[in-house]
Amino acid sequence: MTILSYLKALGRALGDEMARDERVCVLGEDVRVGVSNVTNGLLDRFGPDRVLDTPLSEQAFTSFATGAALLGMRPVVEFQIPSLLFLTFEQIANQAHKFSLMTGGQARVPVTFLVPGSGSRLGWAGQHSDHPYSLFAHVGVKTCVPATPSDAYGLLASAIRDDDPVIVFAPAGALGLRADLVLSSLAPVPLGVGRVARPGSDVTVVAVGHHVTDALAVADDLRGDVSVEVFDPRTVYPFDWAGLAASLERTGRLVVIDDSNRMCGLGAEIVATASEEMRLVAPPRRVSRPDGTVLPFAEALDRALQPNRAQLTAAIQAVVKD
Amino acid sequence: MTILSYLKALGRALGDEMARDERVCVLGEDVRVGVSNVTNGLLDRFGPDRVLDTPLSEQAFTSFATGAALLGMRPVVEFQIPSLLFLTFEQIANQAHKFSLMTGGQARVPVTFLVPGSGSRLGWAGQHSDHPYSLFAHVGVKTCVPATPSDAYGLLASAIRDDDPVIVFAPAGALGLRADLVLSSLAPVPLGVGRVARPGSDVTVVAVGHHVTDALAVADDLRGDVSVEVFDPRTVYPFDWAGLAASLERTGRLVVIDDSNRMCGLGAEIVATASEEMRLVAPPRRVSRPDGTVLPFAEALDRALQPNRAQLTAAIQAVVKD
Amino acid sequence: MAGTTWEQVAGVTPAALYRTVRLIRRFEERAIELVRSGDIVGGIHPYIGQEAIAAGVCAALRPDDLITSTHRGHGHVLAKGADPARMMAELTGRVTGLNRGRGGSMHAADLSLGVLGANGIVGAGGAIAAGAAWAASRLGPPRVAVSFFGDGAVNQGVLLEAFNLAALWRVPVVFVCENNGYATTLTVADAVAGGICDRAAAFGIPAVSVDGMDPQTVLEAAAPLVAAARAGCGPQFLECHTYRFDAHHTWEHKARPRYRSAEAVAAGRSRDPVDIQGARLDAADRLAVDNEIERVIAEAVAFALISAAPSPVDATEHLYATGLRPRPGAS
Amino acid sequence: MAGTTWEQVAGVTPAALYRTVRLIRRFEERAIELVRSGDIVGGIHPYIGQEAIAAGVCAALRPDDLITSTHRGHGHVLAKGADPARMMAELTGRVTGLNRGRGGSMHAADLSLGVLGANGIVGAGGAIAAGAAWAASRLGPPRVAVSFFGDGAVNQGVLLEAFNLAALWRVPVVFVCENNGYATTLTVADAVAGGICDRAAAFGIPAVSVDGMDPQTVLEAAAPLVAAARAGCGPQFLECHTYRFDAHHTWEHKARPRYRSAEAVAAGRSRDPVDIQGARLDAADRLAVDNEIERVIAEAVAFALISAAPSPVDATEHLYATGLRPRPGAS
Ligand SMILES: Cc1ncc(C[n+]2csc(CCOP(=O)(O)OP(=O)(O)O)c2C)c(N)n1
Ligand SMILES: Cc1ncc(C[n+]2csc(CCOP(=O)(O)OP(=O)(O)O)c2C)c(N)n1
Ligand SMILES: [Mg+2]
Ligand SMILES: [Mg+2]
Repeated sequence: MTILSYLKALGRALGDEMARDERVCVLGEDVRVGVSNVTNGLLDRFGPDRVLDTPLSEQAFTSFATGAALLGMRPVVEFQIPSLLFLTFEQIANQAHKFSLMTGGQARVPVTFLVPGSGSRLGWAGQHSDHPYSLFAHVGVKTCVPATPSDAYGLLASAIRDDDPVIVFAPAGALGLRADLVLSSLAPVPLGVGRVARPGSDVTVVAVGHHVTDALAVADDLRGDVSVEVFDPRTVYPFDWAGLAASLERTGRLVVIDDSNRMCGLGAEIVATASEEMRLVAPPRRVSRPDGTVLPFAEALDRALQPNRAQLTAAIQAVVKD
Repeated sequence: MTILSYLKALGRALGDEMARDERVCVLGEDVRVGVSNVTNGLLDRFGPDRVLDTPLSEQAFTSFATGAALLGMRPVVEFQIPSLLFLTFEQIANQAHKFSLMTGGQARVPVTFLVPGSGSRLGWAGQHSDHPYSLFAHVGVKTCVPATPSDAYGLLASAIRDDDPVIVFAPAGALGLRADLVLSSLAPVPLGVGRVARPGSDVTVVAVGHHVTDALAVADDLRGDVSVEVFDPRTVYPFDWAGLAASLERTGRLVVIDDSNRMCGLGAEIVATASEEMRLVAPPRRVSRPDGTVLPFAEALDRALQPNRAQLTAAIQAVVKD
Repeated sequence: MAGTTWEQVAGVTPAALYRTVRLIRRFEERAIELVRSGDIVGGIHPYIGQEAIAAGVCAALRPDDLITSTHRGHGHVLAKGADPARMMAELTGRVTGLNRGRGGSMHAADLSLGVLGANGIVGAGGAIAAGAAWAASRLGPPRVAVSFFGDGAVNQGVLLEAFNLAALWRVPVVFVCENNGYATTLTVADAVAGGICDRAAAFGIPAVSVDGMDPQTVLEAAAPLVAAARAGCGPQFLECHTYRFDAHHTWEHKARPRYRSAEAVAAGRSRDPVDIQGARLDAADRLAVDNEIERVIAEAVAFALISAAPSPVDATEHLYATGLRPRPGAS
Repeated sequence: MAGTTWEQVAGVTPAALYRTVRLIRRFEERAIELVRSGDIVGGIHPYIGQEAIAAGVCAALRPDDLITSTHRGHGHVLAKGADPARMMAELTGRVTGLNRGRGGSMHAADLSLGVLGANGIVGAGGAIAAGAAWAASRLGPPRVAVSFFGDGAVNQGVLLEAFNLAALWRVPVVFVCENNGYATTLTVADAVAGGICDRAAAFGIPAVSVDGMDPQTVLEAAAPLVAAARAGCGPQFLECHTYRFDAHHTWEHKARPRYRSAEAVAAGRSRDPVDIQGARLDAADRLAVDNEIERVIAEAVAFALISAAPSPVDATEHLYATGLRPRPGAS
């Protein structure tokens, strides 16, 4: 067994995929030095032709990657800040995502966008703390939010091998996680397949990214009183609806904890689809960021707007009472 | 009484607000000639200092407007294509929207973004047919989608007078509408207040933008069998939750017709919030675009992916059966 | 390199260049008729008047070279060798179209010919072309990419960023600016501070400006730039001065916005690339080309109009390259 | 105009310039200590080594002129006149901070002083500054806006677009590029094709490059540009060559990425703006300034640390200027 951190798992997936397929390359800011602690060492292993430091031209290097992907490369683009996805929204949602349909299936764009440290990084304030995966789920770009080191490895590997654009959000709240595992057990995790992180019978808690850890902790605290099933979708789009339906067949109750803004966030979609199509014996609940959240700088304010364990506990207790 | 078209109502609101407040100015592509048929005549009335033709630099002129707004101007920025909001997503969601909070309330950014012809313009294909209001509802930018000429006038006027950034989507499917009204009755319509477009007792249909017309037509067809209440939120963010709750108190049944992609769209939020907090005696339903929609060029394909009356009728019939 | 240039240019006969400009011209004239008749939905951005640029530049390219095009892209796609029949079928939204009817005028593409697509977003093609040329040359022998764009595009941030990336990484891309004096209704003078070539030159990109109305001139200017890019000299920039004879978009035929005087338009149309190149052929040869083109266009229209429209049940096909089908909008 | 320049420059004593650079230096040194002690959460981008630019440029401005700043913004905000105590309170997240603790290091702003804010997005300030200067001058007498940014920002599309807009519309904005040789770990040579001044000049913007280590030199270069902008000559561009003495961001103090050799850093630090300006004062005057600054900084830190942190119940206050309160994330 080896202790593998979430960050190292991402780096390992990159290295393994680059070794496996020479069409895989990495572009981004400071990726040669490896400022994000994901790409360190890749320059020495694979050389400057496959590990490219980009100027601060996110829009151009994003579409540059799209162009390279059109010709058969499988670029991985690293973004230092979640809101750089706002800056490149046109290039991702309007170009990379649309090429396959607009060309009638002639084009494929196997590009991966990696955001190490999404969501709040305490003290980085309003423009560095977004968690915009729901935006990409809405426009239909394949999007993963791994919760564990082995899923970080497996989902990034699958994203790189996928023939469509895929965004991988690595939440700041999960980067420090470590897992004790057998390295040889690391393998691609299929996109669109969730997992039951903990089985239970009273309520299904859908938890996204770093909140899976919170959900497991809360489930532990409540054991005895409430049997909580924790469902980790792993991929937020396409979503594992069958997996969720199966869990709700067992529990009939739903709580979602999701670091999106409430309005039109992933939590809304999960609650809406469950309410329309699945077994629910009580009204579902969401724990999310408030509508339109901009995270303030001061630590107490930043924390106050992020979903937390107390809110999740209260939501679970309310749902089982109903 | 006068016949007023939706397009003319937008132009009239602009002209009236510019006459009323000399801090109001208009920027955009081809606004002097008035290619969108909204800004025609403003150049002659208000001169080149207040009606600015911009180069194709959407990002810069969007933030230019933000800077002008910080100093007290009330700019109206016109975008020729909905996906130009993708191109300027950083400038709107990460700058204009965040200034008030990030400065601790020192800054206000009274800028209005107007998109005449949002959604499908038959035959304009994948990059000109988006309807991305749910994206802005998610990030928390005030967003309206007027359904009628008088609301087009009233909501645009309120957007211009509001001290926060506001986006006004004028659906291509509504631009041709005409209303027979008394011009002196035109007045600002408060943001965040919906209206019951048609009262009913069996089911509440929430319809957004041009689909309000569809909902009224379907309600008419079904009269006798089903009593349909049509609720037009008018502003999608902030949403009139009290208005919706009141309607559901009466009907207890909900169908949403919304030209967003399904996943994490406005329809999801409406269904989710109603399921969590409001009176529902049957599972709600949505009529929307498919997940991740890119509208194909061919007319039959374009139409096939837009919400339509047949789908709405079927959804209503299913909901009242449940 | 000089050799390459000479051979490239010499390899293209005046008749071949004439055929291309004539093909584009007649294609556009017929397409406009099909817009009027309602067979083309949504209208088009006619390329009429600018044919010399697509013809001259694409004549300097090899079959496996690449291009990115614009909203006004028919000329580029045809000049790079696309089948006029499948192109017309695309404009009329048929399954037999280049894009199976999914793209239409603004997204026409033929990846088998290196046509990475027209694009509805001004300035979007430059970075895509740079990435494609970089990748192609990394995976095999150098292939040059040409990115076409208008004078309006030089004010788009992403294109300026692409100039920098291409120059830094010495990517074999040739940026071709079709300066027709207007971005819709806005003049270059009111839109562009400084000179267009100076803008490219500021990134260390060799930039030349030529008469974009003469196909031969454009070819002779483009060939050495393409050769230089292929030889590893990095990106090159070509500004072609031209004039848009017709509407910005066919909606103008109805809306008639006033921004160019009748006199100005008449003056702009006085030099016609089709006639300029046609004058280089003797009457019989020119007539032969004209007749052949009439056949080609007639066949293209016939092919398009007899072809089937795609079926609504396939509306979400091709959304994902992996075949993933999205959830429908209504159950 | 020459008059203005002369007067502007003459109005600023060597002691005043020294006071500003010394204030910034000591503020940053203390702020780094507060990062180490955990009183500043999230770290900072230290301005140490670049003080001459903020001091020299802001000395050329009037009180009601405007600036936009960057992620490395403490120097600009202080040089424009912000209260060091409220600035330090902002960095430590207190209600008494310039932004009521909502902004922190990367968003410090004081609109009453024309400081439109530091900005976390590189290159974002240019267009905002242009719009602000345009609006201010439209609503009253001309006010000049200075937009500060680094060498990395000249590769950002929106900034290049802003150059074009400002030049077209002759906006009274002065673009100041702080070229410290690196964008985080990437050298200017690996990031910028062509010259930085050439890039601005291509938009028809007068551009000059100066030694950014000498406050007096910067002031003398900035004053005529500010005067020209105010006089209606349109945007101006100033490149200041400087060196970042410390980390890109304080996380480097732990992570220690290798991209500058110890020798290179030593060489870069050999010319210190504080000493360069300090040498222009006699020892007694310099000591007097130093003592005063020590008091100011000590008071600033004390004020910050005794000030209250905002209450979590107010976390969504100020989200909307109209006072709209968003729905909470959990009921
Ligand atoms: C980024 C962007 N902004 C605006 C538009 C709308 N639009 C389409 S073509 C056009 C003018 C383009 O001018 P130019 O680049 O000179 O090309 P031309 O039409 O003259 O061939 C505009 C404003 C667009 N498609 N993309
Ligand atoms: C658009 C954007 N891209 C990337 C980043 C992350 N980042 C913050 S500072 C920085 C380097 C900026 O370099 P430069 O503009 O030279 O300023 P300096 O740090 O040298 O003062 C980067 C890449 C960002 N904040 N914004
Ligand atoms: Mg043009
Ligand atoms: Mg720098």
